[in-house]
Amino acid sequence: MTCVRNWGLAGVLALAGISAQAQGDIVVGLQLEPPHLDPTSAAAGAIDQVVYANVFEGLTRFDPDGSVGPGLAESWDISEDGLVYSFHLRSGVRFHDGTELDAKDVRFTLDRARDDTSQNAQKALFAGIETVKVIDPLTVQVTLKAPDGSFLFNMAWGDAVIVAPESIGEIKHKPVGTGAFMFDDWVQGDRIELVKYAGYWGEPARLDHVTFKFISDPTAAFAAVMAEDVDAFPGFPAPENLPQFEADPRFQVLVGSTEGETILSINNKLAPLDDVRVRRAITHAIDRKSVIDGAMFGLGTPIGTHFAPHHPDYVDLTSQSAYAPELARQLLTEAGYADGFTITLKLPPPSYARRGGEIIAAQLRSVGIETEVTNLEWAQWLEQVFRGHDFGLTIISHTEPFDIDIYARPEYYFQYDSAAFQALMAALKAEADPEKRSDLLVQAQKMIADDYVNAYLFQLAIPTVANARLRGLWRDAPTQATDLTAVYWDK
Amino acid sequence: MRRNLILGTGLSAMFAGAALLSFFWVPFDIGALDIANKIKPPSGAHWLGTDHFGRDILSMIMVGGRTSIAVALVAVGIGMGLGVPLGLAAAVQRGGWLDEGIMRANDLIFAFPSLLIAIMITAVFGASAVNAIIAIGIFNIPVFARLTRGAALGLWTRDFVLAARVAGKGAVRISCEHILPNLVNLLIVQGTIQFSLGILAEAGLSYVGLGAQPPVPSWGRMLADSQTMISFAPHMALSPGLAILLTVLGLNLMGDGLRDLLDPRLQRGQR
Amino acid sequence: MLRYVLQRLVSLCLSLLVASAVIFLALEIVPGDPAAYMLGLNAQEDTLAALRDELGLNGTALQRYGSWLSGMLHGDFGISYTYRTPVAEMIGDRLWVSLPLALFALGLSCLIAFPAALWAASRRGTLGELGVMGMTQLGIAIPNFWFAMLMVLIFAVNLRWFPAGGFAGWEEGLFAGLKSLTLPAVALALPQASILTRVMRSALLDTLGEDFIRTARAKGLTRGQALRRHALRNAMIPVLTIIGLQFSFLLAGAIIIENVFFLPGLGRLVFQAISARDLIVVESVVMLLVFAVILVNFTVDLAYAWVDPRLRGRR
Amino acid sequence: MSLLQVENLRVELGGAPVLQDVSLRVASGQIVGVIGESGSGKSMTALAVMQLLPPGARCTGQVALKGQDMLALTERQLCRMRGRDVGIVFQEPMTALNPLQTIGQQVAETILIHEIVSRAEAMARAARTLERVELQVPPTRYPHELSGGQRQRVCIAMAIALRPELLIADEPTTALDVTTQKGVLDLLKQLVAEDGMGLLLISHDLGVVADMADQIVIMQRGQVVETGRFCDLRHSYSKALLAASDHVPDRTGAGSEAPLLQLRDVVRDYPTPRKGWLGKPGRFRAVDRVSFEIRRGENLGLVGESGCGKSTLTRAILGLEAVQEGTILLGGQPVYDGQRANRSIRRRMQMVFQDPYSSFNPRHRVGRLVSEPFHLLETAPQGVEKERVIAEALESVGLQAADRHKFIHEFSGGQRQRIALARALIIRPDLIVLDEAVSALDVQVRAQMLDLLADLGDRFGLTYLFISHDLSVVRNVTDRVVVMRAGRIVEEGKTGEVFENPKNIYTKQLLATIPRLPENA
Repeated sequence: MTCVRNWGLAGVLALAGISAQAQGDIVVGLQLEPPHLDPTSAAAGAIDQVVYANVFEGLTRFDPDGSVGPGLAESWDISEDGLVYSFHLRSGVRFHDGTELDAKDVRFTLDRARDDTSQNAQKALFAGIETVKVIDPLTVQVTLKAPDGSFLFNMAWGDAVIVAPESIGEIKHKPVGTGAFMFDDWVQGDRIELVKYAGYWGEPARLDHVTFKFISDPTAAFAAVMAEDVDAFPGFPAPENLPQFEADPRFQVLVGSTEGETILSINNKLAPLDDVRVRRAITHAIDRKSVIDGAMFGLGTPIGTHFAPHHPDYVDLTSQSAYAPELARQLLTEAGYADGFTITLKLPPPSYARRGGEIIAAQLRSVGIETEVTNLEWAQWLEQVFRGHDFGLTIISHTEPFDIDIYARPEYYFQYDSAAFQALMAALKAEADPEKRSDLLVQAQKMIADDYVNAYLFQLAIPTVANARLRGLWRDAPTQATDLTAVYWDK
Repeated sequence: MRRNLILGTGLSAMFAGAALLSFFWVPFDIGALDIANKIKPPSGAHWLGTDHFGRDILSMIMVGGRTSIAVALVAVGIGMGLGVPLGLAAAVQRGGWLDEGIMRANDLIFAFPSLLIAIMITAVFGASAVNAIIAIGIFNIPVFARLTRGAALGLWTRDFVLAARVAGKGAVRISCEHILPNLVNLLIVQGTIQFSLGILAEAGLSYVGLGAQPPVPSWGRMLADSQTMISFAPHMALSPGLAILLTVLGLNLMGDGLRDLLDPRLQRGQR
Repeated sequence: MLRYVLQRLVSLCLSLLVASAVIFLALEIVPGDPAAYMLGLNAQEDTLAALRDELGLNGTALQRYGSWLSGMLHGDFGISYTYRTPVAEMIGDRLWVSLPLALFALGLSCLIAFPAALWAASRRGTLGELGVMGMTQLGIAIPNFWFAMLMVLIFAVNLRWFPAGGFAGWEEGLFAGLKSLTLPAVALALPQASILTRVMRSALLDTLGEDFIRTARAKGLTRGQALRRHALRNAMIPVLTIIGLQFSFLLAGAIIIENVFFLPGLGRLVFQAISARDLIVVESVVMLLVFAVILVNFTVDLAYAWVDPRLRGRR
Repeated sequence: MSLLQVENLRVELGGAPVLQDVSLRVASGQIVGVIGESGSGKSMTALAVMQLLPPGARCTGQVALKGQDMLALTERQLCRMRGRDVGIVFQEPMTALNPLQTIGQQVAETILIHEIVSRAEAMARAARTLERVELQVPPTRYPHELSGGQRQRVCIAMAIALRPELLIADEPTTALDVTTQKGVLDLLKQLVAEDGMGLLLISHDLGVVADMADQIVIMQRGQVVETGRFCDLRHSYSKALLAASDHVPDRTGAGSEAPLLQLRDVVRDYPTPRKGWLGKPGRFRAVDRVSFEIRRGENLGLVGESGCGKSTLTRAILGLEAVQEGTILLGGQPVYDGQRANRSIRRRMQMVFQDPYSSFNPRHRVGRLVSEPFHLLETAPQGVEKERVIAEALESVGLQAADRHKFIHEFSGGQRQRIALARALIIRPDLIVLDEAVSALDVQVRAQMLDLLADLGDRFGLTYLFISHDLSVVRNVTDRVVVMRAGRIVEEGKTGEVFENPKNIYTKQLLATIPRLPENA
């Protein structure tokens, strides 16, 4: 046992070993393996993790800070009424199979995503499109049904990357895009390999060869990084190990923010949770700091509403649902539940949910609410909670960017049905003026906080552990992506 | 060789006793989390330290033992409760249709990879201690059925069974009065071994998240929880690991000791 | 003999048929829609329907069973719901990890167990025997995933002799492949070797108590000669049974160890497939494993006949 | 100088002495018989000579073979002597051979260990040795393909392959059928004569040894009681043994003419495993058109070797299994009527088994064991009445009423057979089937048991069906005898007539095997 106990020390003392990798190669660890490699026909974020920006590009793209910038479209014009977008494509862009990118490919991509038989997981992104017209080989005109302030943002999603009709048949296993890296090999269950694409239109990648290695088990991930089997691990699954990496000169740790609002979702239609006092009691029973410390080992920013703290329009409403167990008990008594009640708490697999669930269960118990905890696989969670609405409470991180509009959907799984909020969202959608939009957004944040729709816990942080000599990695994750185009080894 | 028996019984009794004690008293309430005090090494207050939620590990081991022991015990109970009658029935007429049917069904269960089926069962019905019990219990049935049948076939050829038949007794009565009592030793020994295997199986299932669910602690889940922290908080992984190891070791030693003690070959007057 | 083999083959096929029905029925009641899993939170109803149609999830149960079964007979296990590749290919790839791993572990287990058992049996009642038996008790009692975790910490993270996990691939060379399988194989082999040692030792001791050993000793054989020439082969029958059981266990039971070492093996494939509701993969892998177990049992039966002349003439 | 000289041999097993002060000598060409009841230490003596004692045994005294003190030799030297200078044949030929090697290999191994010869040469010599022991099967056969008698010949071949000077035979014929027994004994005698070996012949059966041995050693409780020529035996224990081995119990009743049990053309078939999936199961006819009857009050002997169908017939008589053809009537009523026990008939029959160890459930007390047949009664005695009946049954077989509280392992073999008899008697049946009931007992105990049977038969008017392979016992206790072979009755008649004047050739063979004690002066 001595070996084990001394291990931490020995790890620290171990000299930074000479990496066996050549300076143009990198091994990136990822927790989830994609089921296939077509980002336009599945929800799996794991697909974007591998291919977004590396293999596939869209008309617009997310930059590391989350802003939307030009992608394959060099520039665009928007008509006065906000209905017609004319995208000007870059010239000389070639797909990995050598075919040239032109406006027909864009039209193909958008039409395919909108089609009745489309399997696009984010079909709503394209729902506003009325027509797509090819003006000339490098210009494409998109007409919307109604003005949409977030259309450019929508086009940056991984689900909207441009694909070519020539290679669509094999896209799931031999993806052909326009990015700086080409797909090379996939050993299922183990790794995916990419190589540098010499014919890239933009700044060429500085790495020659990229290997994504899939390690789902947190312990295995830790061991793999420590043993330097992998050079970088974005979204490192065990926050408890970060201090060790920070203390080790061989590694750097980047803690970034994501679009993931992590919330304790409440079934607003299920008694007694349909009583706002009960929901409010629940939020006051929860100590966010304990949850963040216990489940995430301190990673994560507390939030008081469903909005990303790094967004300019964010309002800090955490004090409105501060930890106050006495108040919680009082509210329960008011609502007629002085003796508490029992409710289900269904938890999906990620550790924030499982660990957070245990902590929240304990906190709720101390104000008299008993929980029946059930751990679910993702498929079961989707079936029971998301589609079946068969739950009382659940913990989930909503990682889609800018998704406060889900509160305007009464059939959405937490079943918040407020005419006022729906009207607010309709107004937002039609509003193009940034000032007024910002105002509406603040109103929206306050409205859901006042209604205590859900208990808002924290904004999910994303830790990336990497070799100390790696440069150019993304810190934040405005979308699920591992953009390696700018990554290089420091000499 | 009473040494095995004493050591084994001592070890098993220690953990079983601690688990029983936890119904009445534990050093610290494990329901109350104390995040501020998380991952503290062993100290005077917390003999085995605290875990990632600041809970007392000694208390967790005591309460967790309840789950691990209960799951294994009930699984053995299922195995015995169904396997022994099946084995007895199969042995009544060697090669008869009942015997063939039961043994073929046994072979079929044996042909399925046990862990995989356990995972499938929990996938179908959800992860919980009850489903873990069922999954482990199912695979105990053919073990006991086979063992019982084999030994019962031997007993059916003995003259005292013939004597009972001469006395006009039927198969059921003979199975209960003459066959079963003579299998008790064998069943106790095998039961001990299956019990220890059950504890290991529960640990394995909980480790992959398919056993007992929070907030109920179990040794396997403690191991799983402590896994990522083993490098900086080895005490969290060592305690449940050793609890499993020592309990299983104790049960196996006890099984061996009982086998020696109860082995009919060593008993006087019984060849 | 030929007749015996044929007869066994027929019953083997029947068992497989029953097993396939059991597997199919069991998975019919698994809740969870693979299409919903694949398309995630924002999927729309018509998208789901389109996908379900493509996956062939809309037929009746009997139709699906029939097409699965007939496909399997042609070596076509269907297309994975999530990976969208032929299941047969996926299984083939994974088998290249799982099979060598199982063989490696089994080889290690035998390599440890045979000498240990012989040694312990020939030195009955000595401290050495006590030591070996104590070690085997520990080997059985240690949860092997825990042991694997400790080994990773020591040999991969600290000493860096072996990779912490993953599989280098056979194209990297035999040595690299074996190297990445070493720690998992050791973790798997430890309990197996302990069990095998105990079984073999007690089989040897039982055999040593047989009359024919006394006869052999009366001929002038030393204790050791009698052990090697007469007891060993007779003790092989229970040992063969255990080896057969262990092989099938290793092929399928490595799930947890494959997770610890993130090996792309069959166990992990099926584990992932279950959580992703990729039922066709689950069905096919379980079927394959059942087939493997039945085949191994069949081989063990033939091995019995090879070892024991009493079984050759019979049946 | 003697070939083998054992002086003051003492063996302790786990601290308890099993042999004390044993002395005996064997000269070349001499046959020395060692006689004793079970537990007398005769086998231990043989193992001590070979120095193959069980672990934990302590051996003192002197064992000199060809002048070499075996106790002083190292294990390596002992190994060199075993098989070459001294060979041994054990009691149980069924388990004494390695099932995985051919008989030729096993005989050749003796040669290969001790002499530097080629494998082929050794195999050739092994084949010649197998011819010498008159084995008519090729050396490439495996033991399971041979009968018990043939296997014992293989064992002898292994022991004599190197023509050792001393051969030890430890109960070499006890496990064999009577007709086979004689052949093996004749072979041993012939080998001794040819090779001039010394033979130490160990047996519990005085009859086996008496007409072969030049010297007889009588052992009792680990000690030598007497040594000498057969006709010179004087010790009281020796005489008691001698008397008991040919004991004739006193009986008065000789039976009436009224038939109690009648068998008419009884046929019992067993299915054999089917050949192939669709093949029909074969049939093995264990009992083939057997007819005989037992008259009320008489003792009928049923004689035959193992596998002749005795046991099958017994089960059919007791109504435990259906017969395919023919009828079995007890007092005019069928003993078997479908699946359920025909209680009214069954309660008129009981049985005593051969093995006193396996015929009782070790977990029940004697009282419960003895009262088991109460199950057959419509109204079984309860409470005090039950206790009284149990006590009476136990007392009637010479045990005490208090014994009912004991467990079966607290009794010796002879006492157990008494308990078995008490169990059979407790419901006062008409017929008692004695299946080799005295075969496993030592001669003196057997004699007492026979007396008890005779006495009880007279007192309660019992009818015995006496099944045995031991012809001398059958001759002494039965009125009539039925000889069975391969499922058929080959001869039937009054015991005296059959023994004096057998008609069937098989009966003649059987009778020829009865060892005859030389007239003791």
